[in-house]
Amino acid sequence: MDPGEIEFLAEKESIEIVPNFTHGVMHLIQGDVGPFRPGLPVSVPLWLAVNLRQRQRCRLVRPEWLAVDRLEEVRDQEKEEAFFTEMPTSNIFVVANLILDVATVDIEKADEVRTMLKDIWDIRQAKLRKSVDDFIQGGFLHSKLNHLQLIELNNVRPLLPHAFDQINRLNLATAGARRSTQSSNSSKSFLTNSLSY
Amino acid sequence: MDTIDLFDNSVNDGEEFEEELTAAEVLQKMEDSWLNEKHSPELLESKMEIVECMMEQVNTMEENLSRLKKGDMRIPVHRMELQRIKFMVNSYLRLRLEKIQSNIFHYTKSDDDNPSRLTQEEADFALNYKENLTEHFNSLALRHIPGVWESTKVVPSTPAPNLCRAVFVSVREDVPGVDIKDDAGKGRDDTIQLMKGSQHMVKYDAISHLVDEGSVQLL
Amino acid sequence: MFGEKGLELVKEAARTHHSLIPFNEDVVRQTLEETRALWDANRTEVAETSAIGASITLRHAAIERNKRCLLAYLNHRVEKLRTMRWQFGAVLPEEMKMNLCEPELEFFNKYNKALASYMRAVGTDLTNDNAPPKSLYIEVRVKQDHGEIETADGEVVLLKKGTQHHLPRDLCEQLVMQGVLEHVVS
Amino acid sequence: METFKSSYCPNYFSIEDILATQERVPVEVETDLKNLGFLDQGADNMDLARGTKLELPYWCVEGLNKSDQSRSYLMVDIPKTFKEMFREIMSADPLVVDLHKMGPYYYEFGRHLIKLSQTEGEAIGESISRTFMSRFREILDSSQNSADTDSLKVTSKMDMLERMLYKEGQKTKQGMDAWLTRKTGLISTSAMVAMHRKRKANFD
Repeated sequence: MDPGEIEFLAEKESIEIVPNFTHGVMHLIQGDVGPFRPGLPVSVPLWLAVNLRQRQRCRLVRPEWLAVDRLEEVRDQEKEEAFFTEMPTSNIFVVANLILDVATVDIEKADEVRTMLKDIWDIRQAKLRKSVDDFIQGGFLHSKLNHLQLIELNNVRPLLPHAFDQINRLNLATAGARRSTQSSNSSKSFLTNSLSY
Repeated sequence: MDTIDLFDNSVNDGEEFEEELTAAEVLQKMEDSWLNEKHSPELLESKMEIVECMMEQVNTMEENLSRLKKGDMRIPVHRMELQRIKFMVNSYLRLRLEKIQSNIFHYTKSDDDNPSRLTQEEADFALNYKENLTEHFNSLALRHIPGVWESTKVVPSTPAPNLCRAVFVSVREDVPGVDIKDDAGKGRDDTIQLMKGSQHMVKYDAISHLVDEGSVQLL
Repeated sequence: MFGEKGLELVKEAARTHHSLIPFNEDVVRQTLEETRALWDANRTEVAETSAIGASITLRHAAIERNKRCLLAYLNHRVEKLRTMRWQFGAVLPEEMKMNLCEPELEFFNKYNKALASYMRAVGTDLTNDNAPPKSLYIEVRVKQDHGEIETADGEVVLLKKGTQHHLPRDLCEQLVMQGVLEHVVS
Repeated sequence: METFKSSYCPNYFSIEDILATQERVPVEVETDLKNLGFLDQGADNMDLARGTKLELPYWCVEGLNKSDQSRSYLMVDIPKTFKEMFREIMSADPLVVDLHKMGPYYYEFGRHLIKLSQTEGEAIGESISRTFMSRFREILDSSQNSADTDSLKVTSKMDMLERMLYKEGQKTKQGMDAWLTRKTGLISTSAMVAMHRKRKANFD
């Protein structure tokens, strides 16, 4: 999957904005948004928020989780736990990346927030690499991926599933050899009937 | 201009659905179908009724937009949403065509056990494509050498979806006791519990029956 | 050793990823000739000995091998032709056409038609909307003269090499993919 | 078109599989073979005498072998790179082995050999999958860490399958980099078009 497509999926999530214009309810296919009154926060899909922000029609309200102290907690917990912890929101990295791109000034201590997110990302990527490797070495048939986010999964795709498929194919061939050793006089396919000249 | 009437988007024509769905719900179904089709190795049941419903919505909205005055703030907003939907619909249809073309001999063989998942339009296209390809093979190679070539009899076989492929799934509804068979005979057979909200990597054939009924979503 | 000409075709296919080099008529013909010779030899030997020995079996394997190599080569090029339809559009540049043999051109045209009638039947142009939209308008630089285009609002824009424009994304997407325009970050 | 790519799985049209089945297998002729003297390129005989040792492409061996169960024309030996001695080297130090030199279709050729050798098939299978598993981490890491320009050097010791995975990893990384540097929405020239233009430019 292309990261652009993951961003596309994340963009339909809601975020609060404070518009600087007046407009009635808009009937989007995705659902109604508005009404818009200057200074009054209203919830809209992220793609719309980004679009309005780029046109200077609103400012974004910082999501509760996009703050240094909150992310610090998240980071510390991620460090402590052996498994992946649940992030405060789905698509946290993708949403944050979008917001910080178009609305840095709307976010307090944006630089620190960025660093903190990068730290969390790195800790989780290290875990992910290790568990991917453990999974492959262990020759398992199933793996739990709880609390991993789409963009993180994507970072090991298609490599992880592809490697799994190749090992699977080698194993199947080996199993075939084992079976034919066990039942040595297995019948082989005859080509004779297709040899008609 | 009365905006409420103009942009009322409840789905009136809900005959295909058991219950009436709002446009937003259909859109969500479109997204699920798109992702499933994107990550499934095989062609899934066609969701043309969702696609058609979505395209109808797009067309109606485009008509409505053309009636708005230039500079109306709603125009760029709605256009943006329409482009998002068109991307998803087109991508979904492209994915299916790509699967059909890449596995053309597989999807055009008649198989009583496995009814075709091709829509009528896809079936027409597939037949046309297969004839074109076969004629191409004939004119440049097969016609000039004796013997027959049958796509169903060659070894190794012509391309077909690989159902043992590993996929990522997110569980939407609890499914207790999904059997994972170890085809390699290494005794790794297992039964796993798919609990709502959990995510897994597993061979597609172990969960393929759960995709269409919606208890798991491919990621 | 037989099977070598067919292998040459396959090796050629393995070397070409994002381009389509001229159809190798010579080697295709040689592979076909070899296959026919193998077939004739087998028929003669079957008539003489009325038994299937090692030489017949081996020739049979070589016939099948040659067929596989030929078809794999053709199929590899067919996949390229398909890709070209999506990347260049319905009309191929002349220099590209020169690399195709007559049946390949025919395949391309039929593919074109089949695709067009599928798209008509479902009512959407699948060669559009290839990536998720990020904005309605994009900034583009013209890489080669393309004449005039008209926007949905009726505005006419002259696409002259080297000029830069702010245009609706859905109008430019294909021209960018076809290399006429370059999407620049504004 | 959509980037719908499934994992590598050989089929009738696979260029890779045809090349993998072209690799040579050592055999000993078990019975005099009439008119097949040409297979032994060193000698000049009409027939191929019993006891002759030679190497044939895998597809030939498979073709001759599966014809008839009651007659066996060839006794199949294992190429030395899959023999026990090499399997030991492989399990001792899988990371340093130059699989490209030993391959370049090391795993796929190996997988075919599994079917051919009654006695050693299973051992070969165990060995190559273990090798693949041990080398995976390296592919994962290098594909995400090295710059494009290093590709040739990094992949020099990889076999075809590993290179395939490496390339996929690199593509993933490029996509992730584009996302991080906010280039996700950038439309680019199609690959074949770009190549065509490049050639044209060079030509002009």
